[in-house]
Amino acid sequence: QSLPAQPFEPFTISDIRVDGLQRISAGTVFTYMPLERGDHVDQAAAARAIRALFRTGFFNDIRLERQADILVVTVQERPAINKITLVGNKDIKTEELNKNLKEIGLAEGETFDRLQLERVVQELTRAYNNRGKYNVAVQPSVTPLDRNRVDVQIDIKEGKAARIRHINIVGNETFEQDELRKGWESNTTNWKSWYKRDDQYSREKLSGDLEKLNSYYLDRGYVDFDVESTQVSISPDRRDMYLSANVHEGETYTISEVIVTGDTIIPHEEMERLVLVRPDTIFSRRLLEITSDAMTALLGNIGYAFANVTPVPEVDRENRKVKINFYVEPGKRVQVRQVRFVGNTRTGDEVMRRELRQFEGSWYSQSAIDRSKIRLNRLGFFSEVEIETPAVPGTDDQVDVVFKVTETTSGSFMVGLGYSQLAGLITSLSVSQNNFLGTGNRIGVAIQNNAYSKRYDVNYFDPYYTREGVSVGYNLTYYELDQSNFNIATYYADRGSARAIFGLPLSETDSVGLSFGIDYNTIRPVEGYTAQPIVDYIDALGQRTFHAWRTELSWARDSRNAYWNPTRGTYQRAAAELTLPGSTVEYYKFNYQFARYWPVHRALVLLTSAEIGYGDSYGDRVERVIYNEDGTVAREVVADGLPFFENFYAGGVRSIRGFEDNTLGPWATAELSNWRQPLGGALKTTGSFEAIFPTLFDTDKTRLSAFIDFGNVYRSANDFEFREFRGSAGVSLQWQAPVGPIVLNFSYPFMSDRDDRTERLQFSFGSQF
Amino acid sequence: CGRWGKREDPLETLPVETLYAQAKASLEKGNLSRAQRVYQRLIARFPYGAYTEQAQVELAYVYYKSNRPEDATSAVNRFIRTYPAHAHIDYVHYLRGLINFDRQDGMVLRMARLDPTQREQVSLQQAFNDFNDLIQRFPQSRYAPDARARMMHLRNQMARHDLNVAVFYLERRAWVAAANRSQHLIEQYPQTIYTADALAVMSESYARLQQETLAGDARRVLELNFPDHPYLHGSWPAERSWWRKLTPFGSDKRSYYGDLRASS
Amino acid sequence: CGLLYKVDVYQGNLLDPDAVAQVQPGLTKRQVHSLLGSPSVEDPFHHSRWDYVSTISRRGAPTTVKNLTLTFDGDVLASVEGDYLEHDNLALYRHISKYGNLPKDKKKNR
Amino acid sequence: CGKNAKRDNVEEPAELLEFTPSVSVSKVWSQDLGKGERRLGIRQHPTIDGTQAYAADPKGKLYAFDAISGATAWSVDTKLRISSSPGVGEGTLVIGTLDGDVVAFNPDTGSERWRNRVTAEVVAAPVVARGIVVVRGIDGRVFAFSIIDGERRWVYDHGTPALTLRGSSAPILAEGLVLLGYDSGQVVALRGEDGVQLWEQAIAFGEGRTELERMVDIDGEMAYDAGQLYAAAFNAQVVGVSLEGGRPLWNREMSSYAGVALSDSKLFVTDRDGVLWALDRDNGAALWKQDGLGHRWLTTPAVQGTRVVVGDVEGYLHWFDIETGQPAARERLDGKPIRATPQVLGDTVLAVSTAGRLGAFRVH
Repeated sequence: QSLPAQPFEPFTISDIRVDGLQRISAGTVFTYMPLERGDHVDQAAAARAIRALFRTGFFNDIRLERQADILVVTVQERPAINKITLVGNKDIKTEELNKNLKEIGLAEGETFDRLQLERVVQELTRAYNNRGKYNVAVQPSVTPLDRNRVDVQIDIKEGKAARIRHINIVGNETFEQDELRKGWESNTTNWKSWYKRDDQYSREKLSGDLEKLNSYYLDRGYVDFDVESTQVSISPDRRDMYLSANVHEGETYTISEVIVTGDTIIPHEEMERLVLVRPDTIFSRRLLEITSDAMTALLGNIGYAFANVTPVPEVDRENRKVKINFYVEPGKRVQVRQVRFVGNTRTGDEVMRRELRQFEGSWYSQSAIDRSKIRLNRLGFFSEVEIETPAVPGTDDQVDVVFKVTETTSGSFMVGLGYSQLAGLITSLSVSQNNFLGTGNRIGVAIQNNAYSKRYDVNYFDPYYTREGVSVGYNLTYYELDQSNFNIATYYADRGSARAIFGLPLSETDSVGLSFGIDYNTIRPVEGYTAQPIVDYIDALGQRTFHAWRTELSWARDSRNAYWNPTRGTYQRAAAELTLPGSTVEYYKFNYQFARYWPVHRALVLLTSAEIGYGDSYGDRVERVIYNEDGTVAREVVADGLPFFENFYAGGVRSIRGFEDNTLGPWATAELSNWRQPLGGALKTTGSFEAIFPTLFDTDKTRLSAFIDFGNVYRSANDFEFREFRGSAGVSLQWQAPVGPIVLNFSYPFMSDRDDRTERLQFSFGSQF
Repeated sequence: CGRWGKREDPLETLPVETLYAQAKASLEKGNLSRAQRVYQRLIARFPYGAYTEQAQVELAYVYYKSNRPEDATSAVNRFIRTYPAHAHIDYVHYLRGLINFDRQDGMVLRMARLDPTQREQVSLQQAFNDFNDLIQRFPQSRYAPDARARMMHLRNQMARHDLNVAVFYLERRAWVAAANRSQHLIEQYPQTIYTADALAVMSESYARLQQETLAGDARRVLELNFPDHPYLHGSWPAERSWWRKLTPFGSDKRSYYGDLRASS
Repeated sequence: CGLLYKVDVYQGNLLDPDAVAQVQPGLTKRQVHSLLGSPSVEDPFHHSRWDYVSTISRRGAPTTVKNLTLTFDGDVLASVEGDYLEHDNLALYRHISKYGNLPKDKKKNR
Repeated sequence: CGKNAKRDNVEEPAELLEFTPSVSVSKVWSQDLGKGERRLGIRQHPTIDGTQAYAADPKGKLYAFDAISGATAWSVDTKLRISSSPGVGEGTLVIGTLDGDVVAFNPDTGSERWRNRVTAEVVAAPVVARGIVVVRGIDGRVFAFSIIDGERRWVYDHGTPALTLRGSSAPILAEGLVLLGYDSGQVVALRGEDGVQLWEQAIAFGEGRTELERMVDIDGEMAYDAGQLYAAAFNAQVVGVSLEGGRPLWNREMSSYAGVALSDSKLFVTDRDGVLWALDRDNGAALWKQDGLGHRWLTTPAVQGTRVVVGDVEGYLHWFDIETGQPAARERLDGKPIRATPQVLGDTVLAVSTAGRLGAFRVH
């Protein structure tokens, strides 16, 4: 960029001419150039014009000359980038690299500037160095094309990553190195390194680890602990890294006295009750933090959003004592002006606002906001809920609360069309949406149709029929199914049912459920192939269609902190179902479900769950004698207890994994076939221990867990036999796919009977109706 | 990789006029992905010339139509930076407003007559600013009138969002919240069709807060300007009918006095 | 019916008795603000009037409403009328904390 | 390990060419010291004092051999993570450990005399002279202890850059001065009695964009003779400086991690690319260079009479003629890399591999 060499005598411009333009229009140059016709231009004005034109980034070279009174601007345009190709990048994917290049301004169609190449080499080298690849070689090459264009190619040779070979802490007298280095992110090469990459050096990882070292000592009384110096060195061939931290432990200190000062808002003694730090105990920064957090949280719950509690230590070095003064600064009591939502492209504002416990126009409460976050998570509509509390401009005691949500798919959608000689044309459609069109209502429609079975199912549920959260729902079902498809006995069941469901919230976590319904069942046994007990039962009752007025009362308590992958809280549901007198068979069924999530560690959540079901009839026993044609007694049949089509079943992907669906418990054979037909039973006792690893995958959508399932189904209560329990252990992978939840189980049934129908690999798709 | 019969990709050899014609044809036929690819190659191969400038405008339009707001916005911004004095620059500013104006979650919401103001408001404010930018810079542009109309619509949408929230709080006896939200509506979005409803909510809230003077004054302003408002003649806002809420398609769009005035 | 769970509704300011005691006519707006903070209601049609409203309704019970109205003459406080909800901070804390708190997010303060 | 070297753009060690040795060399004795330094990168070499050779192993073993016959005078398991090469002098044997311990032994019996501490890993060999033991840690601090009871006399501190080359150069005691080469590319001279810094001469400045390119460590061994000090820095140059005030006498563009060795008139340097240089010690002019051992990560050279010897990454020892640089002999220790400087006593050369095998070779 050469300034006009000869001294530039000032003159007034009569006209301006621009030479050398290709892509850029004269209009553009005039827009950006601070000179117009009639301006008086001197050396400084010319320099300013040139600088302005350079800032546009379009030109390599700009020269201003004077021809009589015409100002001639000669420019040389920078070429446009035609194609960018990246070669040899493995560790960092091409799109990610392209994104970085775009930020530097290197993208197809943009103007090309040689300075950008410099920055590209620098950025890529830094990116690879951060991944421990110090031997990376970045070689950009530019090939000019016609019409002032260029192709840019960047060759990357990544080279081997430098591995941490040696980590050493010097000066640690009281604690062993492995104890101190537990939980560090940097580590020397070990068998897990191929996956965890913990032997790759990064400055952030090391500073995080040193902070852990600091906390380790400060939590054990070492007030004067200090990491005096750290050395990071690399071998000449750049393949091995060495980390060394030199520490000074100092002495342990005990607490001499604890006082609470400042404006504590609540009575002083009450605040002092929160203090965990006791005199004559070892100094521990963690206890200080927990105490000050507790005090801040307390104040935060009653309006003091900017409260600050600082534990001020007064160190008495001679006799190694520390006096702690918790200095409380409540700050102003804060009002919430507005509550806003960002990111809800589908879910309605009211559907979210009705879950919140923090109101607008009210004082700020941290626990109300935390509760709101949990309730939004429990809707299952969002993969992420973040909260920000920006101050209202121009005020010092008002904030807005902004909930940033990321929508996720909350339902499943399957359409099937097929043809088989056996079943003829097969059509199947199943849609289930937990957040139908963002209204928060749940809707499910399933239509299946083929020669052997029909199924129509519609259900609808509105969780907020009333403002307070009384929920109303209904479902209508009609199906004609061959039960053997579900591994249940061989008979056809046609069932039509209609049910209305109501829910009444009792507290933040408890609710009561009520449902009424009418259904009728037609059982069509297959001559000779239906299990004998079923045939006897029907013959005993002397009829095949059963209608029932069904009522159910249930109580549920749900304190889980998320819908898809909770890490804390319990879920309990107790339900009593009764068919009213006048139904064909009068029976009752109890069902109790329990699940508790124990947050053991950020990377491990234990889930203990159990289910108990029991049913029996309360009508009178029916006995009947069946006679052959010739009048002789064929058999005596009895119909008692829970009707077989209401039996509990166990086994399968969502019950005891490792066994085929519904195949556990009593079974029977038929006259003409000794195929074992599972009958289910009136008593069901199952349970499971599951270890979930939430942080194994970085997305919240996928979850891996190891489990032990056990339990069984029994014909009736007095058939319960602990030794009859089945059990299996294995690993389960759950993935929240866009189309619906997918579950994959690998299990080994370690407690099973010789002829149980086990299933090592199980796969289930779509949510259960 | 297979060398077999790899014939030269036509897009690499065709002259600029043919390329432009092909792209334009695909755009008219609605084949957005093909149009996009052809426009991109045209711009890359011919970095300057009238066709290229026009191609860049139409490429931005293709991104907008294929619901890719981020790409559309960056294409529009790049065009404005490179050709600030272009003849159709006002259209490009107008397009930038359209991108955010339509940034809803696809057709489904509109089709089901759901209340768009229940959804996210961030992009509406952005669209409003873009259109405002257009009528400031190019008051005589032939897109200015439509931009003004869309701005009015946006303001009504944003006002309706505030009204939804105000009524939400009114029905839950959070009267301070309801009063403040309606005040925000009146101050931020003056002369929208929902000002009357806001006054009604404010007056009702003050009444419940036993603030007679404030309630009275608000009511007087309402009576003066909107004497036929239902609040003055009985219970308002109308409760959603119990049976409509039972059907999945019971729309969550409440009708306010403002809607009637808008249609009359 | 009483059984149905209704959410507590709190609105407006929580005022501190000693602060209210110090509010006397003659103070400037800035002085009042430093004592009581921002009023929860500033009516657009009454610029010279600050309303410190406070309402409370627990589990759906009828709402108790209190208004403390401060009227200004220009920048100087002219009159203070009405009263405000006395509340005990500790009791309020115990009540509101039934919602529980999320563990403090180490990485970024919430 | 050759084939994927290209992909990792690490140059392959050069092929060794056949040649007719001009002298016959034979291995006379060898000894296993323990596990060896493996990848610790401490370049731990045995130290010869008189006819006695002392060797240490990071697992804790300390040995004393007769350099000629290889007979073990004594050996002791100190149970310490010895990381420095032994320092011997004035009737004291001193070692430094990875945990910052400094321990003195009686060189004749191996019994411990005293023990003290420094604040970091000790990689450079302690130096003993004029009644004091000078020990430097990799954190840049230099400690002086009394030879009798190990009581600390003085401490000198000099910062280190964020990213350095592994290892640190051994201090040199000369004319009452303590001469140190630092990782930041400076040579520092301290007064022996009280550790006061007399002068500091920067022989290299870190340029370049990344910390990696700015590394200019003086990690290799320095050499002193007759008022002149010779030192080599990584990524920078090799210099000769005068002891008065550290005035630079000459310098030459060179990148060396291993350092220099001095013969009567020549200065030998092995550079980063595996080239062995012979320079004129008065003006730094190159007399000859031996580039047959490209990319074999050579050790510091050692002068043995009319030959100079280096070890390499495939465990070979190479002898070259001191005048012409022509290869004279080649012997292999145990195939494992030799990173520690070979030690010379007359016609015997002691070398140790990273697997802890110590071998003695005699030139006939």
